Amino acid sequence: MTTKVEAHAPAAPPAPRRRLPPELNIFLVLIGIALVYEALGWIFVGQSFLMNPQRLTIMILQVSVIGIIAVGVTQVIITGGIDLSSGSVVGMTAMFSASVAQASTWPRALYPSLTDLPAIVPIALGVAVGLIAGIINGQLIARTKIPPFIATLGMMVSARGISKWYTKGQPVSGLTDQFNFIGTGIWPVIVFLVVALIFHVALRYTRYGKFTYAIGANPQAARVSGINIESHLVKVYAIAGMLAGLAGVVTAARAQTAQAGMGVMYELDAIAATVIGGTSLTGGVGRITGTVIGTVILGVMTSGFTFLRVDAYYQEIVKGLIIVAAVVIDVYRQKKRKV
Amino acid sequence: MTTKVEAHAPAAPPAPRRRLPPELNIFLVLIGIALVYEALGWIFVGQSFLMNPQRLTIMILQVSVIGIIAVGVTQVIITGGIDLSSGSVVGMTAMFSASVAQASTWPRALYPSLTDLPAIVPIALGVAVGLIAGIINGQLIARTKIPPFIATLGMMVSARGISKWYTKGQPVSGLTDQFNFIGTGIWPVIVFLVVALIFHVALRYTRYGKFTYAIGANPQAARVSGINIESHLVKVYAIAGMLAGLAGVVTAARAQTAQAGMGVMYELDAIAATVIGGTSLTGGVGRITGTVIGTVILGVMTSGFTFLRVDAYYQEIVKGLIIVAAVVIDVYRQKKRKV
Amino acid sequence: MISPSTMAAVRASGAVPKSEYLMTVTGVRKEFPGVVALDDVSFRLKRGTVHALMGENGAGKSTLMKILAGIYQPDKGEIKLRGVDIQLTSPLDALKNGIAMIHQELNLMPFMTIAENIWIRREPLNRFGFVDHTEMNRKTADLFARLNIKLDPQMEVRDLSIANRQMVEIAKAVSYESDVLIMDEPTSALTEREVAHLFTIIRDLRAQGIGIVYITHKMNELFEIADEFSVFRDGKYIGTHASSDVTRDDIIRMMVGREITQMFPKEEVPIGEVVLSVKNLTLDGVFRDVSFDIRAGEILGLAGLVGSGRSNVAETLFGVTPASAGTIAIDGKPVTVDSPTAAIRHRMAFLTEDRKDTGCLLILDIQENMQIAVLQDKYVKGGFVDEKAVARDCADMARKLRVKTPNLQERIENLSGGNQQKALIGRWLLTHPRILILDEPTRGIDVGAKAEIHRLVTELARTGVAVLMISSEMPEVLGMSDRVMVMHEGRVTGILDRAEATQIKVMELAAQ
Amino acid sequence: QTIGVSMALFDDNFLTVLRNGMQTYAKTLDGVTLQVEDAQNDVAKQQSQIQNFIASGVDAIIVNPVDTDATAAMSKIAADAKIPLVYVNREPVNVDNLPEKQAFVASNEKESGTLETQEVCRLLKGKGKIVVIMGELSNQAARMRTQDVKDVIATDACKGLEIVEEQTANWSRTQGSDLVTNWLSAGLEFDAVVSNNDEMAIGAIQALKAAGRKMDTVVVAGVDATQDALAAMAAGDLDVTVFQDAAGQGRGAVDAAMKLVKGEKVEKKNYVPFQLVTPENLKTFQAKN
Ligand SMILES: Nc1ncnc2c1ncn2[C@@H]1O[C@H](COP(=O)(O)OP(=O)(O)OP(=O)(O)O)[C@@H](O)[C@H]1O
Ligand SMILES: Nc1ncnc2c1ncn2[C@@H]1O[C@H](COP(=O)(O)OP(=O)(O)OP(=O)(O)O)[C@@H](O)[C@H]1O
Ligand SMILES: [Mg+2]
Ligand SMILES: [Mg+2]
Repeated sequence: MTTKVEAHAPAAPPAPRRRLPPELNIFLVLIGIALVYEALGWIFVGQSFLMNPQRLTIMILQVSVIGIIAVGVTQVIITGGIDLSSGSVVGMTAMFSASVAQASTWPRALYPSLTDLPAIVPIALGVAVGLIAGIINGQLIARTKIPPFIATLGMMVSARGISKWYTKGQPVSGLTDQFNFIGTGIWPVIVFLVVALIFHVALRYTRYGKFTYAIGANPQAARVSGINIESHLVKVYAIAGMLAGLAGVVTAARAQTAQAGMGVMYELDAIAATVIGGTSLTGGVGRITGTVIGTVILGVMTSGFTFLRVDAYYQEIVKGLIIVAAVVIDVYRQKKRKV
Repeated sequence: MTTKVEAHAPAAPPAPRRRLPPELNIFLVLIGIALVYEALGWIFVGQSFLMNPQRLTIMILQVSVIGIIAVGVTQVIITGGIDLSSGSVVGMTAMFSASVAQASTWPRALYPSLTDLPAIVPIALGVAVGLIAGIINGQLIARTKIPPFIATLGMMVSARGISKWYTKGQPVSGLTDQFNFIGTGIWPVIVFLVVALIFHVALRYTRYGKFTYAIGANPQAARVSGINIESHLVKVYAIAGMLAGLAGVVTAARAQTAQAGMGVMYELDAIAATVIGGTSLTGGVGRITGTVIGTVILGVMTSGFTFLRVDAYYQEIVKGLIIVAAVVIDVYRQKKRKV
Repeated sequence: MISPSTMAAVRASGAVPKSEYLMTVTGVRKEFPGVVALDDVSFRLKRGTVHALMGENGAGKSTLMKILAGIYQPDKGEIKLRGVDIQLTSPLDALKNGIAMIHQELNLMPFMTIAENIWIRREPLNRFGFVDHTEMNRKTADLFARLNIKLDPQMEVRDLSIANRQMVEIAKAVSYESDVLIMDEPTSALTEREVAHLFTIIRDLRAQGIGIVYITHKMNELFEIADEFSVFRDGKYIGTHASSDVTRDDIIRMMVGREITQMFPKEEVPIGEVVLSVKNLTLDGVFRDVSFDIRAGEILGLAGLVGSGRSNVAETLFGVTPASAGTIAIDGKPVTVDSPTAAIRHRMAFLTEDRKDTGCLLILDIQENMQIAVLQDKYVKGGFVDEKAVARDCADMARKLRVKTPNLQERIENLSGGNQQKALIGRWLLTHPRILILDEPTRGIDVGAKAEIHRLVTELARTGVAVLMISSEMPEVLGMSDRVMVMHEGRVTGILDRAEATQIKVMELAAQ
Repeated sequence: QTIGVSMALFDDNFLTVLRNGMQTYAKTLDGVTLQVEDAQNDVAKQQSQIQNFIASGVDAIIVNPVDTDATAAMSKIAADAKIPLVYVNREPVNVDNLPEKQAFVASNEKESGTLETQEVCRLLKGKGKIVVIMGELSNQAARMRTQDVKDVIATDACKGLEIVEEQTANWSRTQGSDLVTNWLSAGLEFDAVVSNNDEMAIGAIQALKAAGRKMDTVVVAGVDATQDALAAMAAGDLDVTVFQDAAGQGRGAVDAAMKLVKGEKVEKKNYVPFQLVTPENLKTFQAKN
């Protein structure tokens, strides 16, 4: 009855299929879009789109806040979740952070006794408020098992309410130069890239990252492998909240003011950047490098519109088309490679 | 040769366990919220919340547009998809429909030769435009396999662009009385309830409905079982688009004008109503009756705020909490019943 | 009562209390809504033995094992590990206490590499606390070398066939170096070659003193590998015996409480005209030039090693992955089958091999699962479903197939694996097919139900249905088929008549 | 007495001043409470709020319309319920045939963009290139003010002005800043930035400064005279803004509503004029708003 086993050992394994990094596709899309603008630029405007250092900077600068959020959103989406609250958290943290960043020279400081504080105070407060919002999201999702869509939708609505309530709708202005500094020049870009780098490494080379992917790919498998899904999810949403908080700080510093309406719909841009960058909404797949490219695509697109003097009425129409097209191209190319 | 099986045939199946309809939970939540308002009303305002026919009407009236959208969104979510474009489609169809509903007495008619048309023309146009948007969504999703989130996000951005472009941002007013009629009194409520009834029946008693659930439960298995997933998804998104179009018509008729900014964020309210009503974002589960209750909860909540004179700053904060709490209660009660 | 953390510490120190039994379970009860899955069940596992768990589908085997793996908490009863009371509240608890489990359903992360899957939560870290991928791949290679598994640790799991995924699961479970290793139907996706391979691994582990709980529905495996076995029936414990003391029939009697004398009730039925004729069917890069005929009343068995492309042929026939070349003719007329919808229109039916991924609509109820394929044409008037008729016919079918459930409004995910399989067979039988394609029809099915399914298939054949049956179980293929077609690496290597088909012949063709 | 107030949008700086003006003023009146709601720029929501007010039995309603074309329906609802209604800040389309017990208090929106552009025209001596930053395209004020710019340019005195670009920055400071940076990087030349509001004008200033443009070589104009704008003007960056007496409008609206409740006679149209703010008269405005 027993068989001779050795002879029947499984056949030699197929050579592992070499996979190109999945970001390559979307990087090519980015290059494609840039080249189209370049060509159209010469034809219609008579100048180069890319050979302009100022434009190259603004392309990324204008989306760096979106990018900071998207780094957190990417991690949330990799776990198979979603975060709709980021835009509102940006508004809320901008308000809180700015309220302790006012200069004593400003006549109507919100807390006259808390003016001229070192910039670290408002920055820390903003990040901390974001962190708290994230922890609440995470706890809700992990403990009550309600869908992330709903938990973060609730946070989205509530956080927006808090930003309006905080100063009864008054903007908070007259911020210290020290605070404003992190919003000037290319500092937002640097913050974005540093954040992206940190979490790129965290996702690829730490257990935190492995758990994140595992939970997204197959929560049941993650659970039977001994991963505490609940506590990990809290971490992931906390980080996303914290990054939204940081984005709020940068937004306030960039605008040199904070207003309750800041960050409206940023969550959708961040999700769009993430998904364009190849992160799958079903979880388990995604990379920060892709998200960075996705973010830059949004920036290039906006700059390109202004550059080509596209009528404001058409811009939105075309923006919708480009978002869809970028993802379609990505899906299509990935499918082709697979078969 | 053959075995003696008959003797061991399973006993006659026991009477099916009586299952309570899953909407019961959320209906109890609704009753609970209403009773809390009633009690608070007597304590703080000295009047009844519920014994006021005018209020009972407005409670549903103010959410009937959301409800019409939510009926479509429910079907989309049951297939495991999502529709972010409904709010923008409302804006777009309101504009298109109103533009052929103007009265000749209005001095600045958009199409002076197309005034005083019978109401059916603008209604049909609005519904048709919504239908087209829905078909585009569906085709994109079915053919290119991009995530519904992205396809409808693209539509959301583009449709909003189209509404602004259509009249360069000008509102369209001076609509005929005949057209405005469907927006007056409780007509929007009737439209909502009729739509809900139709699709309640369709989901529960027709092949269309069975296939919708099957696709949401397991698209691969549905495909192998002979369902043409692609064409079915197109149908579902087309219906969702059509209902958003109808909602746009009702919105325009109610406001007796159309403007490009109509319907902003309605998609989120519709999704919230759907999920509060027990439809699962992972697909395969959900009922129109639940969605109707979810919609009414949103309406009761809003009316209650005004009734109790809740400060507007707190309204949003509390609204977020209630959305989360409603779903938490539902999840919790369902779990308890299950284990 | 000792807390799991203390227990883990004790275990780490090596000062393990001596006791004859690695694990004892007494008086365990577990209830699900409407179902008592386990009722006052006891079970003991000696060190250095392979203990088989036997029982019909839904007997509660997996449930008991999930309790031991910390996934479910029992309502009542106690668990002793090495003579010490413990309470397992999470899978992590169980793992830390030296209990590892291979689950009945595959539990892998498709987009991660094999190495990442195996070492998840235990990734080797370098000095800086970062995951050391080189070390992780090396450890995987070592593990594979020890288990004689030939897979590249850096492959992503989604590129693996089901069988190879199962091997990865086995390697992962072994890598925990646990004292108790639970295997819940590990061989249901394997062919004999891998099964034999798995058995060498098991013997090796047993020699190291590990206690192994082994669940299977395959009788022959029991006698080959198990030292002892316990039988469960309807959530109740029936008895434990040494496998040397009993015969196959004894066990079956204990399991089903009745006699099953004939496993493969092959009947000679009149063979009719050619119904399905396939010529040079090819799917680029997967299989090529597959040609065969099936006549009315004929059962064509399809054998081959795992990964030989049998399932792919079936999928292509049914239009799931349309062919890149070749022709299909039904009743002599060429037809195009470019989608399952088209296949059903030609009165084909296809039971897929992976009931979780392509079979069950898990969150829907049993009736909704059974009726879905038949709603294409029957039972529908003006778009409306004739609920009464469907419900009646589904209930009839379920009764005929002995689906064990309180009622058809139960979610199919709450059924045991075998009963799910029966419901899915019912789905296709309701369509009254002329051509029935079965891919591993009795995977994970208990002996009683298996006999039932075999009887049903034979009966269908008698009514003139042409059957293509893929099976990795040699006795099943040989017992049921009128002819056996064998595939190897995407090509048909031979078609044997019933008379000439023997195990050795088939194996020769399969391995070339 | 209770007055229900439906504001078009809470997030708007100018409307916040108006709202606070109403609330502060109501506190000084005996027995008047305001119930303020946020319509979040949604016509339908606003209409529902009015109906909710009526159901709650308020004595009067003040509406800051989201869309002035939608006021006919609201007027009818209030008239049917016989509850006084006052429109504030934005001129309703049916201003000439308002029902009984309804009135309107605002500044003439036509003036704001006109005053702004005329001043820019004066500063540029009737000649030069201007860029226009528009508010949200679906918004009434954005359309009006942009139209005003074009109307002024069409006059003889300002024929020398040329609009070289117009784009939207959705009322937002950062978007205004990004837009101007994009323009500058495209090498666009202009002598003036005419913005639909102060926030975007300040964004433009930030972008111009970051690009190293001398602020005395470019005219920047906004509307609203917010605190930030006045500070920017004091710093010599902003050249023109237009003051709209938000608090005054708020007070006027509450007064009108109270009079209507008491059955007193109220003018149908009550205008509070816009005022041009320039560095010369800056001091007088710093105390207001
Ligand atoms: N999560 C659950 N919810 C409800 N019922 C369940 C659940 N899991 C199992 N059951 C029920 O408990 C009983 C025992 O199931 P179990 O999976 O343990 O059977 P099994 O012996 O492993 O069968 P098989 O051989 O088919 O795998 C079955 O009747 C099943 O329907
Ligand atoms: N999900 C998958 N992804 C990639 N390759 C796959 C997948 N499933 C199967 N394959 C490959 O396709 C080939 C044929 O597989 P197929 O499943 O048809 O074989 P089979 O003979 O039916 O074996 P099995 O017993 O596993 O069903 C194998 O080489 C296998 O590795
Ligand atoms: Mg089992
Ligand atoms: Mg197979």
